[in-house]
Amino acid sequence: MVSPLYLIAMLLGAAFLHPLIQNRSKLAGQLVVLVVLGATVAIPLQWLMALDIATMQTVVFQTAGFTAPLSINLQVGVEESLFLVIINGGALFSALYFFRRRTREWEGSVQILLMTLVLGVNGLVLGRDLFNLFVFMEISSLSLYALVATTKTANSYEAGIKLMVAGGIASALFLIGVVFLYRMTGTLNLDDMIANKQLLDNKAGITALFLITASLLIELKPFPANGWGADVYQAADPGVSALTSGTSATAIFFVLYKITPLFGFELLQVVAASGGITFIFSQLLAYKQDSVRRMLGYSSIGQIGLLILVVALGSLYGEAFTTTMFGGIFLLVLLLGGNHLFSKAGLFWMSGITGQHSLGTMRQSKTVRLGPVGAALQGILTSALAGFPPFPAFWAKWIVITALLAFGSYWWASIILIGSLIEAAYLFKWFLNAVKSPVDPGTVHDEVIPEDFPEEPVKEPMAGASPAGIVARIARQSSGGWIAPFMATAVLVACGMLLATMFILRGRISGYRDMVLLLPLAVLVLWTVFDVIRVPFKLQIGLAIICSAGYGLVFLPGLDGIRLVFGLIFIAGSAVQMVPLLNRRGHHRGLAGMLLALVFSLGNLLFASSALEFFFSWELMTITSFFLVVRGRQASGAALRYLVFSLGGAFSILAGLFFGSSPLAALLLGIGFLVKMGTLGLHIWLPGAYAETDDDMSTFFSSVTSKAGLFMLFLLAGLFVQEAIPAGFAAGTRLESLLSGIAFTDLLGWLGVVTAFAGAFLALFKEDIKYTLAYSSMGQVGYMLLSFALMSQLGWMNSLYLAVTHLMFKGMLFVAISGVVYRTKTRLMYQMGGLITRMPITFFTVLIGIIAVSGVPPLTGFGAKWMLYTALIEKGWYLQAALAMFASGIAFLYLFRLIHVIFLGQLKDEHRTVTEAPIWMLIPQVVGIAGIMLYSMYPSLLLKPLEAAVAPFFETTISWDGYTVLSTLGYWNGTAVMYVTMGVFLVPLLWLLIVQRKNTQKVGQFNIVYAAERPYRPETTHFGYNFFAPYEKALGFLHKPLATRFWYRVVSVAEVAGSMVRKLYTGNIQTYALWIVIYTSILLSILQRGM
Amino acid sequence: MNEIMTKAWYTLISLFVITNYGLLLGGTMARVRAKVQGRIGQPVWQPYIDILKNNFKRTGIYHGVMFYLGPVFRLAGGLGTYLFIPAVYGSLVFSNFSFSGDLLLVMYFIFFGQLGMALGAGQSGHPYSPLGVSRGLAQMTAFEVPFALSVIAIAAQYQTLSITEIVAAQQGGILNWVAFTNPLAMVAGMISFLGMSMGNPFSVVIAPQEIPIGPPTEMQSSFLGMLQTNRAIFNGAKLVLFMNLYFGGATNIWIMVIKTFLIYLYTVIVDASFPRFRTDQSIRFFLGTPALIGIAAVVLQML
Amino acid sequence: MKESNMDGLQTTATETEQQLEDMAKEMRLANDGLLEQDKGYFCDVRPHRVEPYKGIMESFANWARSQSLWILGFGTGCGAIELRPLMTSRFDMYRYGIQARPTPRQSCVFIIGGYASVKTLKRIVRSYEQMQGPKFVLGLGSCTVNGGMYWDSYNTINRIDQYIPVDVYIAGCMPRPEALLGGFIKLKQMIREGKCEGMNKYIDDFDWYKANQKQIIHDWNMPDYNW
Amino acid sequence: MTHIVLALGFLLVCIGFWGLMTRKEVFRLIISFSLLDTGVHVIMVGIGYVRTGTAPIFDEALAVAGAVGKVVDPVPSALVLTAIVIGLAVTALMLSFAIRLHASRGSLAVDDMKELKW
Amino acid sequence: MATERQERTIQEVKDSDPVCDAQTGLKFVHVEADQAVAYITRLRDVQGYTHLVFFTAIDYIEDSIFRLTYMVHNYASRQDLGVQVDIPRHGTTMESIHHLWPHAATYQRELKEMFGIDFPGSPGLDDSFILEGWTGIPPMRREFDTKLYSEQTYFPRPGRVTHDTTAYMKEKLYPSEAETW
Repeated sequence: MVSPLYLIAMLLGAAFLHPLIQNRSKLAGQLVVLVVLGATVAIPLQWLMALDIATMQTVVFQTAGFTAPLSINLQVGVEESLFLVIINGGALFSALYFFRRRTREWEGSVQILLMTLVLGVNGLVLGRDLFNLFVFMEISSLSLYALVATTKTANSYEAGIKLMVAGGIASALFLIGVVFLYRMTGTLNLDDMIANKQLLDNKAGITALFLITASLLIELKPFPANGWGADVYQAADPGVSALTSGTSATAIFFVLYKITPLFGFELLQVVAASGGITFIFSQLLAYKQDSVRRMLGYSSIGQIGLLILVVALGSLYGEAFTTTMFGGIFLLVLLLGGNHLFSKAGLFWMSGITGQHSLGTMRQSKTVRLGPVGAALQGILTSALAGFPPFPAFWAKWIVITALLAFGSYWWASIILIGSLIEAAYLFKWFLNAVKSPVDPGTVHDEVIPEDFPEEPVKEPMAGASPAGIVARIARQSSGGWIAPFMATAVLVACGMLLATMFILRGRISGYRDMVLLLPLAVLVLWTVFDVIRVPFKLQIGLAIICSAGYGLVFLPGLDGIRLVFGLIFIAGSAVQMVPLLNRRGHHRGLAGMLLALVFSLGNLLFASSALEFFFSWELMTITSFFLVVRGRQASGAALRYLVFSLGGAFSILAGLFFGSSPLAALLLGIGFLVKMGTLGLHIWLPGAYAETDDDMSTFFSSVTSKAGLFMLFLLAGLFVQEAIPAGFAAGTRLESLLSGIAFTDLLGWLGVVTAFAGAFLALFKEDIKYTLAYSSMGQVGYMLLSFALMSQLGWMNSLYLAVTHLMFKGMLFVAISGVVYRTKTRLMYQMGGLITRMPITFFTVLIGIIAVSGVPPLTGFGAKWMLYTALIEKGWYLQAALAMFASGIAFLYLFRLIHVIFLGQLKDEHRTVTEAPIWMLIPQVVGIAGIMLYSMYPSLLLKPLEAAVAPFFETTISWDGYTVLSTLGYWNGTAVMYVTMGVFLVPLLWLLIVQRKNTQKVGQFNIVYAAERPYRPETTHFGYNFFAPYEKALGFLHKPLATRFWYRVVSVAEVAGSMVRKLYTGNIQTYALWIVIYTSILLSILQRGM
Repeated sequence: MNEIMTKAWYTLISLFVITNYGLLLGGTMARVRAKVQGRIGQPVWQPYIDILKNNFKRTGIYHGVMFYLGPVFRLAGGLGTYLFIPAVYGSLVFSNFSFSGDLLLVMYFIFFGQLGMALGAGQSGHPYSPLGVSRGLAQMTAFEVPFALSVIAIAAQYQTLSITEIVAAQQGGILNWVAFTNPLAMVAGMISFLGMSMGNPFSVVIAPQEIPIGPPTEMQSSFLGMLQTNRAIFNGAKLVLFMNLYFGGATNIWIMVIKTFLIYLYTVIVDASFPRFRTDQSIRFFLGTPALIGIAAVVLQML
Repeated sequence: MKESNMDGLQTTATETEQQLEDMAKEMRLANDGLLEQDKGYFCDVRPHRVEPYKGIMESFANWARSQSLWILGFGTGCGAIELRPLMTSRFDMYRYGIQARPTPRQSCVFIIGGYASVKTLKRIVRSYEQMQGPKFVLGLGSCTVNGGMYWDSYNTINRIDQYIPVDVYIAGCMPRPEALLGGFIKLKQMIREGKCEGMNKYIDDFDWYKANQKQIIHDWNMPDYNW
Repeated sequence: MTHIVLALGFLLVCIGFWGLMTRKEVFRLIISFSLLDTGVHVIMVGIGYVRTGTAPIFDEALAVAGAVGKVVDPVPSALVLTAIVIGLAVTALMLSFAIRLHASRGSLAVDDMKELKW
Repeated sequence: MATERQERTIQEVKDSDPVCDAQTGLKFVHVEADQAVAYITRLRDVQGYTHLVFFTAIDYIEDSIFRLTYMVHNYASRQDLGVQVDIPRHGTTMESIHHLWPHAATYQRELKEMFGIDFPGSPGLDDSFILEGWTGIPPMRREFDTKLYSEQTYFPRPGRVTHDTTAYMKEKLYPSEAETW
């Protein structure tokens, strides 16, 4: 093993020698820095190889020839090595960032300061002597002070002075604490102190220990004593901020982690509270920030707070954390700390590279739009920070929440989850702001009619795919500091992949089926490679289609029953829905891979055998689908809503997974699944996300992804039959008798039918065609939920039947409409009209689609209605049945409007040359029509398998008589209905053809009776805008966006809280100092009272 | 094969009867209305002549495929609706195709013709046609609510959705009719029937003054003839349905004639006595008292 | 031998095509009154004569037509006020099978109710052409016969039959509803006798009628035939 | 004696804090900060002081065995030395920042240092 | 804004009694063309004549003028007032008052079509009002011979005879009672 002294000596030596080398050659100086920093990464790696990781071996190095108490000792263990690797790695990337930036900040002094900073930090990690730690802390702080000022602006000096005052107070506290500790224990050595812990178990001891802790906490910028910290992040160069947030803070945090064994119960509680409060308030503050760097700063502060919280809780509830994996609490700290270090540093660098200072409000964006590489990097870094799989924070979050809930610590768990949600919200807000297109207003234009979107300029064709071109491109893009965030991203991705493999497989590989869960990750990597080597987009999509088909062929035969039904929906449905993408021209980076990963994560829901596996796939599905939504032209607002709601739902699920089968579990899991389904109240993300996605992908969300929640409901159906109100609630009162006996399914049933109604009703008044379809999907999902909640054979059959047929007809409709939008370049229905002559096949598809959706016999939709009402009446849910009928009537209204306003009426001048949709868009339509026709003709083909799928769960209530299906209430013979309908249709048609065979003239579109006048413009003759005005007049009060308003209130509460809290940070250095004093005093008084 | 031929003959007979009955009923009611107004009124066979004349038109125009098919859809909807209802209880000839579906099928098949007509009217490119369609559909969804509630109440009462069985359950005396065993359901259903027959006060759909008769503004010649034929058949089908649901059905064709005549008379009387609602007013009306009556009927069944 | 045969066939084919094209061109209307960009909105097919059925079939059809007279509800002048009493119980036109329809598509009788200005004439022509044949025109009042008391106005049509074919004139200023009913009975009689071929007359003399119409309607702005 | 030293140290610390909180100019802040620092140093020395002790130099007069009770603990003194050095460095850096700040913003008033807030 | 001269004139007009038409009881004021709009504005805003009842023209071909009449009404005093303005028949242009009453634009459109009086700035002035596509001299000008035009244009049915009403009644309709008159 290499002695750690070399590490320190090397850094010190290099720092001293650097000016000499720098004078000779600047490049050599820089190279020396890189080499030395490289060595600081290599040495701990060497240690790791030498150490026994499984037992967390530690080796103590003595200095100056004395043993521990008399001399300074350095400890090298697995923990230290791992931390040094990530900390020094971060520093190395920082050096690369400065190196490639070639800005004036990158001077000799900065290089030296960087090395001294790393020196101090390494000492902090390795040292076991308290005073020694103080010295190293001061070394690193001094370097940092100087680094902050390298920007050489007044602001940076101001921030530097603030930082120094705070640091000075902290170091004074530290010194006093150290001296007192020394006085009491007679030693400065940490190991000896831990050994003599009982000496400190008195008021003075705890106070002394508290002083040290307080000092460390202040260095880590606790709320509210952290104003200067945010100022520093705002003023300093992003590279320096990255160092502050990553390298320095992580090391100081490690010191805190080192001395936690000394802490008693009370102190741990105080520390945990401080960490938790810092976490949640920093997120609130960050949410309100306008300056990107300050926002990131608050985020850093919050993340460090989370680390502190986790460490303190880990020490408090030690056993709960240690059971999870090796390393116990340390693993958590490593995952969280490392994840934060790289992702946050990466984001700071990104902000430096793009030069983005102000976030601006979403409405008036003044952003530098990121290129594809930048967008990818920022997306990955943001996802990592927000804790999406497979990045380390995801696993850490899982472990933390698992442990906290297992221990019954619900409050801490909810604080962590809420804080994480807020963090994800503002981080992704920034991300969206950076990637959105210039025409994107940044809001969800749900209630107003959007402007027609202008043509986006066509992107110039990229350089050829030759290897030289690739190298040149990478070289070009790696200049300007891209290399640093790129490396950070690479580290995160690699770690994520490694962790995923580790956690998912858990050492068992018993065949390819275990690997299936990792497929999405593999797909993402592989398709990224495809993008880099410029595989044509059509080929990528083609491969994706083949792969999903292959996935279906390989994995689905192993399934049966309900899983198979949903497997077919997820996989086969997706494969067909991908076909329209083949129509796209140009290159679309990341699209195919994301899509395929989404399909596979959806499919993997079927194979998840544990809660972790399920949650992994679920979160993967969320993030991949989010990145697909983002691609929409004006999708940023909708994407943000989608992300926040999905993540909130996922957190609800995460919490719910640990309550066994209690009503609480049903509630939490139910909310999570219902968010995904978009039921009323939780639906406000849905229309935007479905509608603003690229037109050819909306179908995917509506017809495939929305079924994931339904599938999970089916899977966990047992949870929902229990009574919603736990026994003993309001016991003895009249309320009890009212509330008892209400099962979750009753609530779900009402929710389902109300959703169906609301979806239809809201779709009625939308001018934007995709919003109409999106709300329609919402309504259809409501029917599925209602049928599911019936908990009867017919109900479940209907739910599955709807899921399958909805895939077909809504897929068809969305694809057809995407073809229309593709051709007409507008989404507003009233601007279309008369397209039947131009797009007859699409018209036919839409016709079949709306007949099927509305449930008009003889097509498949009627089967669903028949089963639904029969099952409802069997169950005795009469009022629900009536409301469902009303909803289906309203559905008929908007469907007619859809087909009329687009395809019938007056053809507009600008659409005179429109042609039929491209062939790739027609293929899925034809497949859908074929499927619908087949199932309409022979419904038994679909009903019998579904009957078999549901058979294990319920007693059978239906029987068959030939093609007639008999329920206890009625009967339905789809085949006969089809024949009769065809008969009664053909007879009048023949009559008409005979009578009108001649002298019937086809006339032009203006040859209409127009009150003896003539029309002048198609626009003024086409009746399409506000089509159902009487309905709006009669029932418009139902149309108010109450849910949206409610959620805006929730958000505004957070915003108000944030803006109130941030008034604390007046920018006055003395206020900051006062806060430090107040903070310390309050903690101390709490501590004293606790004792 | 023989069975199919027999069924085909029966179907033709049944359709022939209902068509003529519907036409004559229309003529008679016009006559009744004239008498109320102190006029002599048109001949009873005037509907026949009008249909004949329209089919004898020498020229015609059409706006496109859907315009051409619209009346076909409409007539198919009327024929289909009738064919899925057993017209006379216990009669082989008039049982039609009621074996292929129950009450739900009939309720949803009504939409078939509406949709086809709306599509045909839509393709005419005339703004008044979709305006009429918009009014008609909006009103239809509204009157469907009390009707649906009423049907659910009946289905709950007899635990069946089969029309034949509902009629069977009402046999054996006038007091067994739904009208007496479940009067609230009957009231709700009969109010919604007023909307369904689109007489006053719910006639704004075809409002001849403002939007020349609404959806069929551009329809002429044989297209119009077909729509008129459908009106007769569809009217008959609706009357038979309501007779079956609320008034004990019919055991032979004469009882059917009497009962449906009286039901139709009721709508004509209302038609002749009321002014017209606006669309939003009729929506509010149907979702008000009639819906509440329907809910009461349903709630009574739940208790 | 074979080749020449082929050639011959081809020539015939091209000739036939040429003829067909010529015929098609002949069948098209010029629609010169329309702006160039508006021409696509309107049907430009020339109306053609439709022969009546033969024998008893036509008699039967004429009987049906005469028993079901649907008036276009378009009051072109002050005479339209005399149409209202016809619907009342005193005159009760329904007993003759006469009804009012709000759209020309479904009507077969056009009553020119009183004097027609140039501006109204344009609408009359348009509505008349939008009615489906066979269709009949009743000229109501003296003004339709010779311009009536406003005959020397700068704006009053003197003779409606110069612009559309008229089947029956009812003279008077104003004629009473009884006279109107008399006119209807006359019209029915003429229809039954097969004398009301006004539509075919209009098509036969199409160019003459058009020339007359265009002579006074300066702001033409519509297709030559309003389908 | 120890108590006097300690009291003096705390007094200095308090003065330092008071200065930090109330003075409105950066230079005075730095002076206050130095006072605070010095106070801390005095406290450290005070804590390590043994009234009857001697200097911790091992010679004939002071055997290694049993020296602990007799000598003044050398460690606090060593700490103080280091701390003074570090404090000096920090003060120097602060002064340089103050100079730069004055150069770029033309003011050293604390109330002018409010560019960064919220 | 009225100029000083206009102000003075308006004052004079206000002080002088409007001419009262003996037959109808209507009051008329005669105003010079260049002061008319200012005066009407004053009537509307100050005197309470808030309603423009009609606006018409009469062709006095003998005097070679058009007499425009603006009829305004005061709801408070229930008083009509006609403002008469004479403008020359040739090169006829009058200031528009559509900014005072939007519906005045319609009257002005009619006057433009029927008399050829121009009102610069009036919206939709040249849209055809009754005469679609009229190209000749405006038909309400008295030099236009409407009978000649009609006979040339509208295929007069031959045989029309114009009788002297009294003589015709005496001779044809009531020959027996003629002596008693």
